[in-house]
Amino acid sequence: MLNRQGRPTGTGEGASAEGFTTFTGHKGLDLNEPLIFEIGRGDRTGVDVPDAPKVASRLGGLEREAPIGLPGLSEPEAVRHYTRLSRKNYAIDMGLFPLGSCTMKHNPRLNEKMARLAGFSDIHPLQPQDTVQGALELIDTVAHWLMELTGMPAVAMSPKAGAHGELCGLLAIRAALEARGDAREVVLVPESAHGTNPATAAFCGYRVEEIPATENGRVDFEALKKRLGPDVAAIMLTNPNTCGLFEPDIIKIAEAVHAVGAFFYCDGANFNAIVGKVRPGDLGVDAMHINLHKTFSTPHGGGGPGSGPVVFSEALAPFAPLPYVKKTEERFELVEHLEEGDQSFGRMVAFHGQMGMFVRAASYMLSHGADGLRQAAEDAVLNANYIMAKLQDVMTPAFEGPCMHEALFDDRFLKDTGVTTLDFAKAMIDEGYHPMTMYFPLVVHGAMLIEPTETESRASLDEFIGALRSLAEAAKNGEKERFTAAPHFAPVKRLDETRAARQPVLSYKNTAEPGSVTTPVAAE
Amino acid sequence: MLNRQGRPTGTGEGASAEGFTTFTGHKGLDLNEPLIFEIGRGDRTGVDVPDAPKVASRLGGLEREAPIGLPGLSEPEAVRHYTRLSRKNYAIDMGLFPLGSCTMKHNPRLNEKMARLAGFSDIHPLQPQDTVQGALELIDTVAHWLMELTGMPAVAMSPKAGAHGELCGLLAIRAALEARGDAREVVLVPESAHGTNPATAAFCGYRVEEIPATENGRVDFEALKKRLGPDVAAIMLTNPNTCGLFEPDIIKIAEAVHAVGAFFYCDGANFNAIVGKVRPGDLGVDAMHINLHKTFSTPHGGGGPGSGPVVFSEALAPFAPLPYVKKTEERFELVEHLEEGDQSFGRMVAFHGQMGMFVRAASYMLSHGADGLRQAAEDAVLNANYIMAKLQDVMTPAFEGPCMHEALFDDRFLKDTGVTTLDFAKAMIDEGYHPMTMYFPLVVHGAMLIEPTETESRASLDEFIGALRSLAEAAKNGEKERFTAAPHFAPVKRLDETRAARQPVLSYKNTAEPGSVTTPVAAE
Amino acid sequence: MRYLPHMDADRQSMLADIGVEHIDELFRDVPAAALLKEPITSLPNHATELEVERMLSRMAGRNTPASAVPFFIGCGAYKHHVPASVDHLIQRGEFLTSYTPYQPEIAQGTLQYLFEFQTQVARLTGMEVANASMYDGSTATTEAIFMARRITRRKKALISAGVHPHYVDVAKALAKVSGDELVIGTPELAKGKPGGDYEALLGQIDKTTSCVVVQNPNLFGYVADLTELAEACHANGALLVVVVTEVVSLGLMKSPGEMGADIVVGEGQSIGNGLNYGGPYLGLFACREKFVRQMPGRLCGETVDADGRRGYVLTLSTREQHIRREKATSNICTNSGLCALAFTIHLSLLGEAGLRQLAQFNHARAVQAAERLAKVPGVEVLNDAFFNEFTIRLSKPSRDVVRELGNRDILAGVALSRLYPTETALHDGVVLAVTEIVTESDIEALAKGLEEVLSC
Amino acid sequence: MRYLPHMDADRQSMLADIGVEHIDELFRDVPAAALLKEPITSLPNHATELEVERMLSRMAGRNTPASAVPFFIGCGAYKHHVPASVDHLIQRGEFLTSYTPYQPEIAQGTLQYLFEFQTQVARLTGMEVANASMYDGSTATTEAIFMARRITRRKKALISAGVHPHYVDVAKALAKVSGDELVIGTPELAKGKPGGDYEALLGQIDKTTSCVVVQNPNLFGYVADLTELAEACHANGALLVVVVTEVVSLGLMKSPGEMGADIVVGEGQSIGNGLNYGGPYLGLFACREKFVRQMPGRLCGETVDADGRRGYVLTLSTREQHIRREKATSNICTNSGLCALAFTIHLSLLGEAGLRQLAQFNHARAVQAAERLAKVPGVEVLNDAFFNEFTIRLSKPSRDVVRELGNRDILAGVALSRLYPTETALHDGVVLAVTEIVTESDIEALAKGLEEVLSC
Ligand SMILES: Cc1ncc(COP(=O)(O)O)c(C=O)c1O
Ligand SMILES: Cc1ncc(COP(=O)(O)O)c(C=O)c1O
Repeated sequence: MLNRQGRPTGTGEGASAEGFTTFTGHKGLDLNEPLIFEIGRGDRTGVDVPDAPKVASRLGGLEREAPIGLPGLSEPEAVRHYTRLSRKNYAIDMGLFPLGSCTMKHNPRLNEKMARLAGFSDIHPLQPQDTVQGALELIDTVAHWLMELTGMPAVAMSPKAGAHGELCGLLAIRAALEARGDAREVVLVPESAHGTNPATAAFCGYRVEEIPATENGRVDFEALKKRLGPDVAAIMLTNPNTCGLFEPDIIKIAEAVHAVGAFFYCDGANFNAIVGKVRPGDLGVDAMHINLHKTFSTPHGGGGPGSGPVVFSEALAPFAPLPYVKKTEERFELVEHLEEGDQSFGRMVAFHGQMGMFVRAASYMLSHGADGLRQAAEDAVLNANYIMAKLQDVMTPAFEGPCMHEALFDDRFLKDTGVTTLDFAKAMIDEGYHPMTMYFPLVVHGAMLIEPTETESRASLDEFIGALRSLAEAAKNGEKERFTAAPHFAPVKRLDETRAARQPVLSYKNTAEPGSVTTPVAAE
Repeated sequence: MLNRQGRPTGTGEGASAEGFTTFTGHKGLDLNEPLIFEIGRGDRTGVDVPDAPKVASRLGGLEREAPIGLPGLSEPEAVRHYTRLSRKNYAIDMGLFPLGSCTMKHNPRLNEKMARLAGFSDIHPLQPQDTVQGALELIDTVAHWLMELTGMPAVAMSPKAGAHGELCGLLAIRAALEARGDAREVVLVPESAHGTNPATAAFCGYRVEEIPATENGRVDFEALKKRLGPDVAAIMLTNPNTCGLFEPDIIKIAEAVHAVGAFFYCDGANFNAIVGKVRPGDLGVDAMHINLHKTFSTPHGGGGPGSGPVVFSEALAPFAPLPYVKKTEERFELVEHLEEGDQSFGRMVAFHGQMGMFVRAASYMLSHGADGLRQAAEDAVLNANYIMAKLQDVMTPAFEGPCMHEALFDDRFLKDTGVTTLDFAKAMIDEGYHPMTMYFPLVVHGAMLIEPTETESRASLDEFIGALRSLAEAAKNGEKERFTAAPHFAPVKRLDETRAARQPVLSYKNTAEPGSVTTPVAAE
Repeated sequence: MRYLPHMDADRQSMLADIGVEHIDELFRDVPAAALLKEPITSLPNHATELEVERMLSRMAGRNTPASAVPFFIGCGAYKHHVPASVDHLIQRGEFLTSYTPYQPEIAQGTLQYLFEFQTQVARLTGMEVANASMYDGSTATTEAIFMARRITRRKKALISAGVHPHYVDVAKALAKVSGDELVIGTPELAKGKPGGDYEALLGQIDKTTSCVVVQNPNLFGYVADLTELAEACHANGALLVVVVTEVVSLGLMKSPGEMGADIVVGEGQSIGNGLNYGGPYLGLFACREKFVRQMPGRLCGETVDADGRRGYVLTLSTREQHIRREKATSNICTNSGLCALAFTIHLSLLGEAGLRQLAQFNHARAVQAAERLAKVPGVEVLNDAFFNEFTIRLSKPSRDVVRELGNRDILAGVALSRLYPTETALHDGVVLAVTEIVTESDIEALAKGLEEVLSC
Repeated sequence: MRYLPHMDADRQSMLADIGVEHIDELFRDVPAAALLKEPITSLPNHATELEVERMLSRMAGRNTPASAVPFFIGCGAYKHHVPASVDHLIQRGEFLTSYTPYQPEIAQGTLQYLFEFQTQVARLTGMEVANASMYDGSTATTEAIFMARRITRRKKALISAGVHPHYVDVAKALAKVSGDELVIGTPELAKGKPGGDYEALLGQIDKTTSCVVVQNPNLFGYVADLTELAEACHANGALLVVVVTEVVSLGLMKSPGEMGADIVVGEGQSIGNGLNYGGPYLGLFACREKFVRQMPGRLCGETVDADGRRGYVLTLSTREQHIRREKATSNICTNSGLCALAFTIHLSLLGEAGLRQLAQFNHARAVQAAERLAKVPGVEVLNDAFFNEFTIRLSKPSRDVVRELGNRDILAGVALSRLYPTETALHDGVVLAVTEIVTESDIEALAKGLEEVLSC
């Protein structure tokens, strides 16, 4: 252990393999890294600021006296810190990332370059409109593509992510219902829905009722029809659904929903499977959000930012939120305020939405074109079915028949092996893969939802399939340790999530030794 | 092993640790990666090119018929390939990189950003001069800084790296000698000199003679004086020298050299130790190259590009190469051709040198300023001496007394341990460090030349020192395996360099299996 | 297509492996009438990189970047200099192309920076805990109002007249459906403290108040001590929610926590993030530890791995939609991870000393500007106290003046009519932000420009 | 200073640990008179990022970028579109901030791409081996001449009139000291084959010739079959050295190897690298395997590790300065690693199909341009055969015409007087390069511009 002279970094114990333990705890290129609070210092800065002009303070006596407790790093230290941290992540750039429902496709670098053009990145949302005509044109361009691709007549660009788009959709639905004096109470959501669907409905003051699935993983149309009535404000349906299946009754469902005066909200998280192949507008959808960070490949960024524009039917268009861009003969105009007679439900966000994501999406759309987007959807579906076909003899598909862009398995193939879906996922880490989405959708036991996306080559799929086949066989052959103790090769071993929740340590408390574990203070 | 379905990647055998072997050969985030020739395909491209206009070919019948054999990757495949490869490298951004003589200091990101301004990166070297006045101003600015910092009256900007700068210096010296009708034959070079010094002298048609070092690691002034004579064209001296020591007799040396009509070429690779502290012009230097990629932090880029401008004394200035920038009242002018009466030895390179590196160096110089550059030199020297002070009891410093910017050790402390300098270096890899420069300079047995640079924090130095102390003690304690089998934790084990040289395989020959080892064809 | 690895031959043989002949057999569940037979013809086909770059560069070229002109626009988004290393680091593929760290063992990079981010935000705001980010300041503010309702089980929120009107509008849109009652102040261009309605608020707080929401510095740049307000809130069992849209101010000013805030929300764009015409931005959310189980959004916590080594995971997810569904504290899922990364990198580069200097410079430059503008005939500086933003009243309609200065390539602040089209009493006001990017000659250009425009 | 981690207190305590009081005690070997007591006063002190960015942006703003105007300049450096992913990838810290892979176990990333690069270059040029890069095309050419001397033990090199004059100048400067004799052709604007002096060369080759150096396409864009020349060289025991400055041409044209070259050198800038006002560029160096031990520069080779797994190392270093010192084949050390990376990334993105299409497009666009310009009164297109570059003869002095077009924001090629100030016979010639960045309307603008300038 490094102690007399050296800064003991990272996590205490030295690393060992093949009988050797390193003194530093680093292992070759696998480097430990303490927290900035353990490296940085309050008096050090990596940013030079010129001396402030001498003036009499006008802060009104509000000067801060107590120190804040912010460590500073010089630029070399900062670059190293974040480089080292980054190397502890898995990412699309490193390998296949089959996280179902999340569409971890390649993020083209052109998009990043375009988003950094000063004319897009360095303009203020409150600049005079004459100085941002190109920005408004860009927004208008993306809006146009979204409307054409969905066959819907209106789009709200400002929602900040998928869940925010759902909110936008339900707010418009509620406004539309209220406009006709028809307050309704219930939103219907299938069991298989993503958590954001019920959460959004509840956030909007609706009671959420579940509608059951058939054993084929589709909405039980008969059950739905039975439940529909004048108290139902809307149905929220994902299509293709979270089992990776297209809802064959979708048009009938839309008709039935409309028949009782309700609206059809479609969760468009899986639009990537059908873009250019099916226009939701042709299915009777009233509102649908589109995750630009999924279908249109704006990067996921470790958890955002996303962007969730919502397309609307004629019925809902008047209730769409502010602001929006209007194209007149001479110019583009940003409409920020309600005008006399407007029925918009109001504003969802300060300013005008995720401009940086719009630029990336525009770059993606223009690059692919109508033909490329369609091809991307087809390839996404092809890849998922290829995986399904190649794994169905060793793993257990949750449902029969072809899937759309993701292949859903359950854990029957692990029966009596002592290996859980979680263990199986962690063993995939050792094999060089990010695990699939686990335990979602809830309608399937021990679900494993695999979404390869269209940007994986056949060779990449074959390697992945080979790895999963080998693992499935190993599980059946009783190699339990391989799974239950996995991951063996990740930067850390399996983490104790229960402890984290029971004894939450949510911020750094200065402790004695860099790398040491915090004694939790707030026990549940 | 992955075989039926999967693409067997990388290096054949699966990875193992703690008794486990992965099926894919990957180990968590440590991912194998085959060659592009094993992944790519000739019919696939990651670049869309528009269809060529239909025209009648005017190639003169020189159309290529045979295939070239170039694999193509889609962008997702390419990004993944190079990302994975990059992760097999050590770099300054990851940790301390004490490669003596190479000055692996932090490379500020501002420099990269500035070099990419379209006004610098997207201009052609043969554009009309009116359209590149800012570029000429930039070159002039860097030239000005270099002259001020060295106290020398002229500078040639075009040399492409340090060794190219040496060539520039010797060509000017030769031209100056010839101009006075004084052909000389010998260039004197100390034993400790970098290999490029004798190589350059020989390239210029000089006979190289070595001058011995004292046991303090300095030039033996008496021996030198004895050797000087009318056949000596120049001496090439590194200062601070490659042992990390300032030559105390430097001014006397310069005087003695000048006294016999010879020139003093100074290898300025170590200028970073004295920039802002000492001006080579004050020492009697006639020509000196400056590695912008060392002292001025333009990145090393895995082996270049560098840049090696050469400053000249009055005596040599007239012989400096073309082109150069001249500042007139109204504009900057690029002089590309010899004019009547010019004594320039001619041109070293197409166009005008490493513009991209000049921009980075300008950004570095302006950022540091005169005060910051001086501080950087002091900190570089401080850090090296700190390491020396903290390690001298467990390792064996090659010479006594303080050093400049690098600390030189020999291998006496490894005596009778069965551990060589090479083994010791490889064990450092396991501890998370790039090894120091080994076996150079040649004047020291089993040399270990440690250059921490000024951009390492004290904490970083302390951790490094701790690691080296522990290793030195381990070697003495007989833990031989730790060293001789090192590295244990790198992406590959120790590589067989002898085999590579005996049976050279210098390009890929399509073989059956990705990842398989090529059977060497050309045995020596 | 450069982004699609398959060739047609691959597709054919993969279809054969699947056991179908045509791709559309995999789309068999799509009602036949809805399956498009060919690419949508109203949109162009694929384009080369060069073509796309040209199309988008043309659009970008039609906008005036903040860096290109004297620039004084703020009101919730601020032009600060972001070090080059920030943008370099956030573009590392391991950050850029990963996602929410659901698999912590291979997401320690993201998780550790989130833990560091949370700690920085908590310290900066004077709170005990902070979450891993929200969409932006406006949505974070609405979430805070709702959280206060859950904690106090009261529905009435008092909103200061100094809160950014967009933030208020967002809260209004949601309050309509959530059942929250919002009592919203009307801003006045009061001399000394524009938008500073704290007296009025003090009078309104009662036992039915869930929270009081104030912005500090407020929209008009006015800064105030909130201690008394906090005490009044607490005496009535209400919470004080403080909104900060210019986080750089926290380098120089007392933190909301020191003044008694219970929840602090804010817009973090100022640190690490560019203007981006309004997004993506970064919602900050911090509060007292006792409220943590009512917080919205992701939380990262420390734990240990199977070998007892320190590590990080997402935690307390029983608050969240993916576990609790309709009972979740919020519906948020994807948030602003990469913006949080940019924030935490910039802030750790600044450190305490750098942030303090930066804030000091901003304030001093703003004071210089205020003093210079006060000398322009027809300009009245309204704020007594401010950080880097203040309000002036002009002798002419502000929108015209701002537009005219725009024509002269001076982006001279926000005319209040833009934000409050129906509050005509505000229409002679302009809010100006003065950050470290403003030079003395920019100030001079603005003053001269105003002199000319106001005098003609 | 943002780049220096020490604070003064660190410095003090470290000095104490070292056992000295003042930093200058560590500089004790510096003659007292030469030790500066304070920072150099003729240079400014440190500056903030924002200040530096402004200073450099101002300079950058005074240049006209190629992308901004119709652009036809070539002659050894070419404006091609480089995919965004190339620049992204070469900026990964692990590539950017590493160095020559002296420690192969932690440099497999660099070594593997060098091995791939060498293979690509060898295949592209039709050679068996290529090295890991030289500084640029001009220095690579000189090295080739010297290598031919070492192989043939002859000193006379014949250099074609079509070789880039800068390359010739570089060789001349070094030949002066190396003792090589260079016989250099004088270019003529011959109708059909400008600079194409192969007939003359054929007559000059004899048993004292070490090598013949030709450029293809040559400086004037003229392309020729070199087979006969190669045969004549080989019949006389001389080597054929082929210089390629526009490597994109190799996507469409017979490789030098197919035509019998022994050594192929070139400028690799065209692929993966920007114009950068002339540098850094990328010297390519390839040859027959039998000559490998006379090659200059680094070579990467395949080997195995202690477990028998494939890996890469630098090899055959007994040719190099750090081992062989004055007996080395060259003094080169630092070369063009990162430019080679950019090249190999771009080329692996292109692949065979993409490179072929790109070359095809270049050629077709150039033919369009030649056909259009041929119709302009006062313009004569000289080349029969060309790839993407050709020479025109004007009815007026070319330098004036090019300058006048420059004033109209058209960068219309290289006036030959710029490259050959003393060869007045060439002064009505202009060399134009036409790559994929040239649009039809650019060609039209150029033609119209020429029409106007030549007719007035
Ligand atoms: C089916 C589904 N719906 C909604 C969402 C929510 O989208 P976002 O994370 O962008 O808010 C997701 C994303 O995870 C999803 O997969
Ligand atoms: C002392 C010394 N001289 C010369 C050189 C050669 O410089 P370059 O590699 O830039 O050609 C080096 C670099 O390695 C060096 O360390």
